[in-house]
Amino acid sequence: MVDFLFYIFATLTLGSAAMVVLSRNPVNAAMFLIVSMVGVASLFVLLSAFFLAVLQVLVYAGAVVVLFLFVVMLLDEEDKRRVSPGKLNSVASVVALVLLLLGAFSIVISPDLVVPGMAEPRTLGTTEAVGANPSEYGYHLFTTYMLPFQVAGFLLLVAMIGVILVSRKYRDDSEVPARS
Amino acid sequence: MFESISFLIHLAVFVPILCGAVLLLAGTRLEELLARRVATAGFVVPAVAAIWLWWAFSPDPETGYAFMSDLPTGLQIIGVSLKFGLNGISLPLFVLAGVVGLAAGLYALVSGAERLRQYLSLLLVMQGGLMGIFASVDVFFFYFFHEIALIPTFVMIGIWGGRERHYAAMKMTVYLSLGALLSLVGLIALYVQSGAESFDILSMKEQLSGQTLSTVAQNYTFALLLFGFGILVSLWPFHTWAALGYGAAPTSAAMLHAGVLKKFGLYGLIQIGAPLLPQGAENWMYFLALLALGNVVIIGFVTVAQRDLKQMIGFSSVMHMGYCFLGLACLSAVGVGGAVILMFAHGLTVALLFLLGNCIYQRTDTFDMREMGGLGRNAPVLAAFFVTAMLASIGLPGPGLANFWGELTVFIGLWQYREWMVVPAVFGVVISAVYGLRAVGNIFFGEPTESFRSVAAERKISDIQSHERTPALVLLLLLILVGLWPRSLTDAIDQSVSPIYQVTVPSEEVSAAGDAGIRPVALSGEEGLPSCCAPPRPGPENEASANVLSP
Amino acid sequence: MNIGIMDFLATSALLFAIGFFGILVRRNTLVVYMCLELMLNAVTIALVAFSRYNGTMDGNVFVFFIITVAAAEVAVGLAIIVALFRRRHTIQLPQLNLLKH
Amino acid sequence: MNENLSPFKEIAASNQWSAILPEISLAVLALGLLVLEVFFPRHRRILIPRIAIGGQLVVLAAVLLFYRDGAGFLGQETFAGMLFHDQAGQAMRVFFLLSSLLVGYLATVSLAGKPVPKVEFFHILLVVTAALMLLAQSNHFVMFFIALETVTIGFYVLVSYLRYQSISLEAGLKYLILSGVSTAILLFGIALLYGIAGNPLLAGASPDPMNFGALNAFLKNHPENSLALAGMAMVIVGVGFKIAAFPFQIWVPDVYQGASTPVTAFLAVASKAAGFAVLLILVLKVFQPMEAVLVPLLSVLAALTILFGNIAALTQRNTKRLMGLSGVAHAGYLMVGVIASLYVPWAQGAVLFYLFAYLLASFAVFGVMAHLSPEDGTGDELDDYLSLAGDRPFLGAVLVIGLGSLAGIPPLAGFIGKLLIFVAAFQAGLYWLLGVALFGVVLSIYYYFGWIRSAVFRYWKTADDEAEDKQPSRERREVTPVGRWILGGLAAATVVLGFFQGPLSTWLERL
Repeated sequence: MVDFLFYIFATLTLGSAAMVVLSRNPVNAAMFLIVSMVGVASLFVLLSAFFLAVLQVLVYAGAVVVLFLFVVMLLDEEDKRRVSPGKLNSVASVVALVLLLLGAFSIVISPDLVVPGMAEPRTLGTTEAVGANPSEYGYHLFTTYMLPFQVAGFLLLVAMIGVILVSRKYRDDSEVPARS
Repeated sequence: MFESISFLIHLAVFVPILCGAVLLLAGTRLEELLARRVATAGFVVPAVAAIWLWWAFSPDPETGYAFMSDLPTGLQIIGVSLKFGLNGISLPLFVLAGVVGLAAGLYALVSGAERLRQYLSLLLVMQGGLMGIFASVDVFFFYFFHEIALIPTFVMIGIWGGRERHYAAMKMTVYLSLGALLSLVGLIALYVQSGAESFDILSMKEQLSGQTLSTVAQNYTFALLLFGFGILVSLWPFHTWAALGYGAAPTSAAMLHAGVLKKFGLYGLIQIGAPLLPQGAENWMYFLALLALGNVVIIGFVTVAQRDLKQMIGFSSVMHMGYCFLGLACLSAVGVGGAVILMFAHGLTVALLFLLGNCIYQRTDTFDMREMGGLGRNAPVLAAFFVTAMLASIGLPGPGLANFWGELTVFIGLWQYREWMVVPAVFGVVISAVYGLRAVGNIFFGEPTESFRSVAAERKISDIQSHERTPALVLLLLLILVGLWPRSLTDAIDQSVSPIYQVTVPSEEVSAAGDAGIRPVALSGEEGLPSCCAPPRPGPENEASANVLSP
Repeated sequence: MNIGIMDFLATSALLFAIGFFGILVRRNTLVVYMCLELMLNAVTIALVAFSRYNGTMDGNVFVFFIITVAAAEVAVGLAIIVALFRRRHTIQLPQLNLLKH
Repeated sequence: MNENLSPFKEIAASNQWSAILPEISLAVLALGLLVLEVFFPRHRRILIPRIAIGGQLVVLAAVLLFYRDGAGFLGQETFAGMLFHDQAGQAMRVFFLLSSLLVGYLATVSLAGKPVPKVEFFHILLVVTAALMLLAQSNHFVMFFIALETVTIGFYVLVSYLRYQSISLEAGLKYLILSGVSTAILLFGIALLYGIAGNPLLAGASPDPMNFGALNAFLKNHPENSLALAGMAMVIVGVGFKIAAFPFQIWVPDVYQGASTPVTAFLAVASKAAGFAVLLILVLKVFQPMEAVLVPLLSVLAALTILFGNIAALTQRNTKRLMGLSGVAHAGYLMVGVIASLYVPWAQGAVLFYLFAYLLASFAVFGVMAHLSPEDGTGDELDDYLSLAGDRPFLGAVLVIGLGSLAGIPPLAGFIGKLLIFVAAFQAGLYWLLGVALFGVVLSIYYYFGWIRSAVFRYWKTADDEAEDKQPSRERREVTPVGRWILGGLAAATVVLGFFQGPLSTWLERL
């Protein structure tokens, strides 16, 4: 059953990710992105990381992609002036993709992963599912990861100020012609 | 920390640099007269200090150095500290730098260059660097001061230079930087391989006397030094920057560069390269000798073809570097000693020639020798100066000039090394005579040309003036002094050279140098070149070479 | 079940590759940005899987941080894209070429 | 959760906030600026940048006085292993404070009269500086990542700060996308390392595998594990983006050109130095067991970086792009130093010395640029420098000293930096790399001197030159007395460090 679910979710994630890349319309791409994010969240559930799964759906699917959708709608750029990537660029990209896939494949079949106990894929459940317990997150964030947690606060503050700076209109905000 | 009067070296190095910095920073806030006085002080101090040190020179018999001093500067982690001292090889060049600097400085003071303060300050910095090169016992500072002296040259050419100055400045910059970098790598290689953990020449020597480097390492390292320094000394075929640069350089810069700075590379090979890497030196020397013959013969012909006086002087300086290289290539006390004397004498001569060349230019408005003629009638004293300088440059024994002794000893050394090489080398003297005497004839004798007449019609052509005469006399006097009394230098040179470049020459053969019975001495093989660090062997051969050097 | 860490890793690597490929081929800045998010998601899958199989919390906590950072990055990025669109009226990369000398 | 209580106390005890007091004061200062902006009346707000700079000065003085030797935390881990305080970290603290002070000064020059808010610039500057200081002391991948991202996001905003200019926004976008990719690659590398080093079935595995020490212990047992190697390579790629090593340098010319001069200077100096501080930590303390793969990888990257940077810079006419590409070349030399430090212990000090020399020289050059470029962002072409030395001798002299030091010409600090790195490289036996570096130095002399020639040689005009010259239309930004002191001080320090390295080198020797 779990195997079956995994294949469904993995296919869902990867398939819609591919559609993000392939779809011509940015709105469609954003929709597929949501699906892909939900797929990732489901994989988290399979890995018993329930808290992260919820977070993934809330933050990514709920906030980030919706933000994307807003912007896509706001810009309302009809893809009339479609620019197809140059021939060289496409070839290079495909080569890069093939190389990446090969790399990914070689990592996955890497003999180093095949260590005693791992040659047989360990079934979920032999180790404690530490990620399932939300209080674990709180405990770690406020003990071991206290400092990064605080710094992350500043990171968010800087991002917030940055967004305001870049997008706010000012009284003296006259268009200064750029040099071209 | 200071041994006896060694502080004079610090004065000689740092007073000019400080004066230069003062002139540069103060700018127009400094009154003209005061600025001139500061600059004069900056030029006089090193010259006086150098002469004084020459007078008081008595090296420590153990190390061969005198006036040692040591100031740490913060790079002790790689064994660098500011060590000054003089030995018999560096002393003549130190004196040369001081005197040529004085002459160039005095001439620059009256050159009437625009933005005189900046010009003088650059010249002063260069002067300080030059004094530092030859006073440094630390290889790092040896290189460091060279660059301090080199950088102002580029700027002076780029700003105060003549025709094609931008191109010349750029070409010189790239060429000389390349040469300097190659030699820097060579020096680093020497430092790392010696295992001395110090850039001090003496401790490197000591370290290398214990274990000799493998032949391969010596070959590579010496090649780096040879080509790096070779580019800096305008070794054929890496000479193309020289005539172009000197042609464009303002006179004082050309005097300092051709007279003193160019000797840096040779000095480096003689003082550091060959003694520390005897095997590598020996393996490369035949090749070096061939290139040096290229300098003498090929550049000799190129010089003959020159019509431009300044270019001709530039090329002739390239050519004479060939003799110095030949002297070094012998790797014998005679040859190397001759090379050092020749470097000294040539430095004075070429500086004098550049100075007089500019005097001629100011009277004829041209450097083209085809358009000159008959200047001797208006300026007989100038003519006398120029003829003397030219004769010295050719190396004629005439009025007791030091060049003669230098070339003679080089030829003797060369005869012992490879007989056949003496033939093209002496032929070079003939070539020098051809272009030298022809230049004298073109400029001073014969009928005045059309263009010269028109210049003479416009204004009165004066003879050499006192402000031109003073620097010229300074140079000439030293040249004649050493020419008449070579022992004043050769004793010191010999003391330093012979322990390094010992040759197993039976004393009779050398003392019979005047006779026809000289046989070339086999220098190849194990016995030919003893380790540089073997203790000086007292004995007949040292005295013998001393005899050769001090007629 | 037979699903092991390799399968999760493979999914992660594939997702990463798809995202990277998208960045290379797409010319619409917004879609490029979405592909960036795909790559980050691939990393989170790998981290959570490793965390699960190694039995340590650190990977999960790291994912927490990554999600935070990604959200912040998206906010700043979209603000810049919007501001740029206001001035240039395009978000296609080949047309954003003022910076070629 | 009862069993967790005692480790909780233990970990809480390791949260030694006093160890990072300098960073905290910067962060508090940054928050204070925002508060001041709200409460200050309009005409007083001009004081806020001064308060920011003054505050930084106080912090710098305090660090030099009390934290120069780590304030008793030297050689200790704090915050449950998140941070490790060593001498290099203290040096980098001073480095980042110094560069952010100078950026602050350049900003007061460059942003004056531009229609952008000033206070936020300083706020972000301070936060980024604090994050950089933490980054150079981080000892754990989570800390490393968060500090790095704080820096990066700060830079997104700073690069696109002149938001009324399309080129600034465009530069911001390019930085954003390429930096995002590098972050993703870095993260994947960290994930792989975490996964393999945390595997309880492998020897030497640690329950806290993202800690640098623990990871190093694991890698000692498995130096040839292919997953770990892949992770290492990906982490190096992520850092390579920061230091602009080839082939991750593609963002450099565009972003440098589009950003305002102070930000370009900050990117060129602080961001790059942070990359190197991190690279030194990673190479020496974490990936050192993988030497067999690491050294060839870094060597090839370093050689390509040197060659690419120098060759690409040869044809540049825009000074900011030139600084960017020559900065790529400098990254190459520094990488040579990093590789050498695997074999020669003091080479780490050489790298730091080089960074300090680079800081002085770069800020001298960028300082001149900030005074020359008019408000519309033009004036960065080489032709705009023609006859600079004649018109404004002070700026000309500072520029020449800065460029000379960057080119590595004695007697300037840059030469000593290069010399130290070359000696170290020679001692480490990196001969071919040294050859490449020398070739690069010769090339670099060509373009740096081309710039100097534009600025200096032409001030002596002949009739021919006069006809050739386009007369640059230059708005004059007068150099204030303070500016004279700062720029003059940078130039003087560059010269003095060339002669006398005393205090700095003895401090860096203790690494």
